[in-house]
Amino acid sequence: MIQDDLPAIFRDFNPLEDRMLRVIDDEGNVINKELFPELDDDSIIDAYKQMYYERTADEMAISYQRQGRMYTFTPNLGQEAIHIAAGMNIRKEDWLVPAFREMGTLLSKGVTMKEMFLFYLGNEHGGSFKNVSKTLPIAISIGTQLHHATGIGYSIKYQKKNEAVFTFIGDGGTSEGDFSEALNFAGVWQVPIIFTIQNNQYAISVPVKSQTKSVNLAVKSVAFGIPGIKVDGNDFFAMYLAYKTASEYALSGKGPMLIEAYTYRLGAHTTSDDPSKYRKKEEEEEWALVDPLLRLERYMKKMDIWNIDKEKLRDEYKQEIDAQFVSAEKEKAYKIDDIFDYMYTDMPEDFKRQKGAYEQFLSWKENRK
Amino acid sequence: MIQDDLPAIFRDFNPLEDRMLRVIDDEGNVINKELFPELDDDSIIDAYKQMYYERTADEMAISYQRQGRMYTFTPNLGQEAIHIAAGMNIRKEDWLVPAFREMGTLLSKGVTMKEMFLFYLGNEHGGSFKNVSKTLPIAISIGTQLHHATGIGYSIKYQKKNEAVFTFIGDGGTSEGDFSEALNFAGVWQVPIIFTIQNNQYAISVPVKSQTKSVNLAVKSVAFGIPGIKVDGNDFFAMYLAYKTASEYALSGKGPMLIEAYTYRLGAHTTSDDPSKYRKKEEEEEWALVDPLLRLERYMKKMDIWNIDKEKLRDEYKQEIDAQFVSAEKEKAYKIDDIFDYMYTDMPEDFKRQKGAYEQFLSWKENRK
Amino acid sequence: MSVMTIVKAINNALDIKLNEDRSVVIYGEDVGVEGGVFRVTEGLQKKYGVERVFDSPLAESGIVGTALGMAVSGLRPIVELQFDGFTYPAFNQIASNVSRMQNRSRGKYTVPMVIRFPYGGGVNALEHHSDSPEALFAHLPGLKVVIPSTPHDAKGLMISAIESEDPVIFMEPKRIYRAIKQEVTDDKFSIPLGKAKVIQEGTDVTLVAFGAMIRESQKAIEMAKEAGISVELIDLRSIYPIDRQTIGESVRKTGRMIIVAEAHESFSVGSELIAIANEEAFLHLEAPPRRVMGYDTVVPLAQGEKYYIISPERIFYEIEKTVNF
Amino acid sequence: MSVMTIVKAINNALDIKLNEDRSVVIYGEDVGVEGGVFRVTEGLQKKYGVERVFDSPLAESGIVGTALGMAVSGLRPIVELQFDGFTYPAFNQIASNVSRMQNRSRGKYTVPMVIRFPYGGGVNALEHHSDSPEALFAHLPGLKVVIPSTPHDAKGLMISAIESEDPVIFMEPKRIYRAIKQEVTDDKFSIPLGKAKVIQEGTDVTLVAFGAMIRESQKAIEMAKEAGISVELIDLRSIYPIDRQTIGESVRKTGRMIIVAEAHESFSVGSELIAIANEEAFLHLEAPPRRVMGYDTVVPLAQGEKYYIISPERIFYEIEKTVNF
Ligand SMILES: Cc1ncc(C[n+]2csc(CCOP(=O)(O)OP(=O)(O)O)c2C)c(N)n1
Ligand SMILES: Cc1ncc(C[n+]2csc(CCOP(=O)(O)OP(=O)(O)O)c2C)c(N)n1
Ligand SMILES: [Mg+2]
Ligand SMILES: [Mg+2]
Repeated sequence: MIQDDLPAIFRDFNPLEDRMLRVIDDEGNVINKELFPELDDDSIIDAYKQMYYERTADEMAISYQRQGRMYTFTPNLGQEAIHIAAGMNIRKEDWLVPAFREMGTLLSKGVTMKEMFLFYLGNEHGGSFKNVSKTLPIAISIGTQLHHATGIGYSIKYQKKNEAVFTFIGDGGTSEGDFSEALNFAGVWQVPIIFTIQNNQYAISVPVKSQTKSVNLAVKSVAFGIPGIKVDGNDFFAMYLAYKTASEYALSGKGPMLIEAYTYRLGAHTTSDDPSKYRKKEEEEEWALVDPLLRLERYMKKMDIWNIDKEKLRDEYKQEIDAQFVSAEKEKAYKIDDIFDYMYTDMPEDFKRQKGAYEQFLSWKENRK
Repeated sequence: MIQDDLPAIFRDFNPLEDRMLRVIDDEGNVINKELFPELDDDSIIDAYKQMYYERTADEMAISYQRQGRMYTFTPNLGQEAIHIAAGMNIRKEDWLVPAFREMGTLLSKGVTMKEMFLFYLGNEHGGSFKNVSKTLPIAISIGTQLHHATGIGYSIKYQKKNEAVFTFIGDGGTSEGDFSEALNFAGVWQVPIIFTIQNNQYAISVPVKSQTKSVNLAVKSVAFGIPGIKVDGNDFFAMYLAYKTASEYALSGKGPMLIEAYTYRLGAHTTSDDPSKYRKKEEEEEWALVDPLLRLERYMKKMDIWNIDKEKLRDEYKQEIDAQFVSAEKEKAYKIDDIFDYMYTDMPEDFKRQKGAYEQFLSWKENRK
Repeated sequence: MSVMTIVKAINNALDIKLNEDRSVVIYGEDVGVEGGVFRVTEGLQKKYGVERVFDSPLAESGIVGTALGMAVSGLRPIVELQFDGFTYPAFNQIASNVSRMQNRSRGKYTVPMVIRFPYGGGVNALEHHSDSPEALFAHLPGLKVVIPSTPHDAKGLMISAIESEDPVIFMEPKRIYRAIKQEVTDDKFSIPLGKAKVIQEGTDVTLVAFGAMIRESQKAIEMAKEAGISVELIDLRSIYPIDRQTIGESVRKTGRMIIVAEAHESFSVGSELIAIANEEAFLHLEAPPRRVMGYDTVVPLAQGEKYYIISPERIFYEIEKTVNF
Repeated sequence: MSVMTIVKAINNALDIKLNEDRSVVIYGEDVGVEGGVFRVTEGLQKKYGVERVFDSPLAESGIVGTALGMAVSGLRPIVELQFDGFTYPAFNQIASNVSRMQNRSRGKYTVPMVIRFPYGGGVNALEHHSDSPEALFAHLPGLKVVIPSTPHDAKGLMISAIESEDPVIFMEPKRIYRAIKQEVTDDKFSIPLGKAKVIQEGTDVTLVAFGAMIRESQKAIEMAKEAGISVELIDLRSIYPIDRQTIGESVRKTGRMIIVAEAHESFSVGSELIAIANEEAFLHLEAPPRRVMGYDTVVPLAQGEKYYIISPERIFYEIEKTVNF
């Protein structure tokens, strides 16, 4: 069943046996020395900082929303190890096809918090990620993005480029037909894609056990003949190793991989959601103890490479993020053109007529005053 | 991975190891004595006859189509063991949710060849199967029917009835999102359904290896946490055993099952298709040698229970089938009402207006002559 | 009598039917413990149990397709799709099966099911959360498409929808889910599907609207009144079957028609209403019927929505133009 | 010049573009060795290899969704959906992404892709093989929707569709796939999208049609001629963008309009054309514009199709009624 040329971890952590790849334990002890990824101390410190930046940005966003300065926001709390591990393995040449809960990965790719804020301030210019190449906009319609990733994979293979595609979906999203179809196409086409399922245990209020009877989500790869692995999503090193391995595999032309990142959404689904309606406080508290940032901090302290003044860093980040938010708030006003001008590359006559009629109404309105 | 309460054959023929359940070999020798289903000689003879009837009806249909007396027809040639084994295990109380290539099963459930012919003569009254309860019409839009089956499964469970649902799809159909979604729903809801994939190696011209990279199709069940098994679809006894087992499993409330019936479409996709464009003659010839009727005949001869005069039986069947065809041909003419009257239970006013306008046109036309 | 919002009125209708008919079941994403993202099914799981009100896997095609299976086998499922933009994954099941099973089976099976979802813009939402796809469903033969504009109608129409043997698409104007409060009887009552309602009589121009656009139209009518224009307002309520008679009568009287709706104007319910006005009242038309509708653009995010959304002022502007034609 | 059918003309257009542009790829169900169930892609896999012309798994959402991925990453995919009724599984990808990616990304990504499929009735087919879903796609903002009626137009429009940076829905009238033969140049040429064509000038009534209905309309026009009625025939060719100007001009001239199309009449392209006639030619209208279209029923199987399908006689009947209004 398991291919011979598969990297060892895919054999050692066979999802059919419901095994999960971990490198450090909850306390930050290395439990799989031989698997510890090649990462120097600076990179580890940098990883922590990126995670911490995402965490801080998240908290700021939530508070802007609470202050009524921003519309609904989708927090990433608790899933930062996945995002930054992915980000560190995505090269400039690689494609990123996001869902809607991988802010850290977007930031790694070059997206700014200003753009993120602009998006959640209700401006399409924020979500276009225009300044970052090879990055699709946030995908709201669940599951559909995986097909786009697979198509991009085909382009890469067809054009014989040395690129990979990283794409994401949630545990709930695995129930959509498009999830299965996309994995199936990717398998048949043998294209260079790394599919990540962020299994944060919930789809809004629906627990993963109501989504599927499969023993885990990584095992779904079997149905499409592609390798799959379940990874501790709160273990930065395990995630890093998984992405490094999958990316090498994809770039060497061996085809797609499925990674289930087993994690927990520490926050609400969105700022309009109240998780206390559907999950127990104890559960949240348990998971809070294994927060990926905490686990990485524990590891770093144990290894004596912890040199971070969190308070200070936080203040620094807050200041920087706030500047970005304010700049997003001050962004030049949305124009009528913005709703019309991007629908077609050459605007149809009939469409110009609609725009014109609206402008006429506006000048009538102006004159009335 | 494999549940404890699973019938033994699901463990012994684990699709993850790409094993296939067989009871007799190509020559008709029993290779798995302990698995031989409890079937008396008369039932075996009856099974053969049913298969032979389906075969004969198929051939007749093809020839009516060639004579220009009928529109496109979808032959079942080579897949009769599956159809009749299923039919023999579907009770009156059970539901049948067909795709479009299981004529024998429909006939077992009580559908007549007259109805089948009427359908292929372009009359909806043929396809409604109005006289047979708990049988949905033929499903043309591939994959969609599995959801209907799953919903019926929910009704059964909800109403605490002792019924099962039998539903079918082709190998090509497994690529549709609805296939995966339906298996997933069925798994979560634990409803009494037997899903059959008739893997006849092709979806029109597309071979199954272009459909999916999974080692076989039964293994797709793993993604949805339901038991699956790959069965020799040309081995009547293996199919019978699989259905018997699955049906008992479903009726005892244990949930759904997936059966991959590994077979071959001996004929064309439809009467408008020419398989020589996309597959080798040698391949067809090889499979013709293991025709399910031949294999059953070989078995019966070896066991000395063969008492069938094929020529005679064929003549008898032909006569009977021809009578049904003629009766379908003579069916009372299609009326205007037939296109309007079944769209709504109470016909909307606006819709009556359309019908009325058409009738006006017709009388104008009449008057013109 | 209780004071009800549209949310409460629909919840009440569901409650009444769940209570009186055990064949009614409700499911969809987050409709159980959560009570739906807009709380329309709030409290129903607790009251009727998880077998009757439950969360499904996240797959709209599956939700609708399984409901069809239930509907042909003795249940009366009511499914919720979470937003307008998430009806599209279920489009194939709706277009190919839900709308057709009755005809395909020559009436052997009826399809007593309701697909309900919040629709429309004006709530500063993300993409796919502001669409008005009624024309898409109305064009498919075999469905009934219903849109209420008040708590009272929402309740009465929902009761009828659940009791209909034909499948019903029930679209709920999310923008006014809680904005309108009304005294509604706690008893069961129903409003027949397919009948529009003349909300206000008038003589100069007929305004046809539905859903959240009724309220905006009413504001515009106030402006028109000040300008001395008498407007007749029709709440369509049922998009299909469409109430040709009521439209025809009104336009024959006023000679003028304006359609107010949020959906993209091209190939829309507005187009159909203009066709109907021509067919039913051609000789009475004194000005070209006009559409005050959404542009053929994606509904913009919050900052751009003000350009897309239809203001009372814009309706009034068109009323004036039509009356002065 | 060669004598071409529509099938051949499209094949020729695909061939030309495959040959001159390596970013063009074609895939779908059975388009490879088989050359498509209608043989539109016949010979192309052999000529350009399996990397450029290939069979995909049987999943329309996947076919369309992956094509979008290709289109934003440097390719110009052309995908075939096997029949009209099998476009619906891809509806979500089309409505939620193909039509919107350009707007969503503020033009960062264009979407140069073509979704082509045979459509329409009249071929004695099974269910789902005779639909005319053009109104559904035309209502979605962000798409172009094209329907040719002759081999010449099929070729020229297909070339434009492939070269369009905007996504194009290309609907092929299967009923006349091989019924019309025409001399068409073997060279490359293109016909701009969005322009209707006046096929025949006339003075009494404007007939707007497209696809297979052009031929039926022409037969009706012969009947009308005998009755002394002069008909102007417009081939719409592009459903969206719709050529408002050409329609307006013609109706202002004739004062009368009839739309001939196979789709269900309610909420259809016919409705939109009536709206346009009102908006563009209200004061010139001498009779109510009429739709000669399919009923709001599922397209019947072969035996019932004669009642559904539009005959030249029925068109003539409506012409007479309109002219005598
Ligand atoms: C097709 C579709 N259906 C429904 C929704 C509404 N919705 C938004 S997020 C969500 C839950 C997603 O859960 P999951 O996939 O686990 O991702 P998570 O939110 O946990 O990151 C739902 C149902 C949607 N966005 N798209
Ligand atoms: C949704 C959908 N897409 C495409 C088709 C056209 N079509 C009819 S049969 C067929 C191939 C089916 O192959 P398979 O599932 O293996 O079943 P088989 O015909 O071999 O029994 C296709 C593509 C269809 N009927 N439905
Ligand atoms: Mg989740
Ligand atoms: Mg097959």
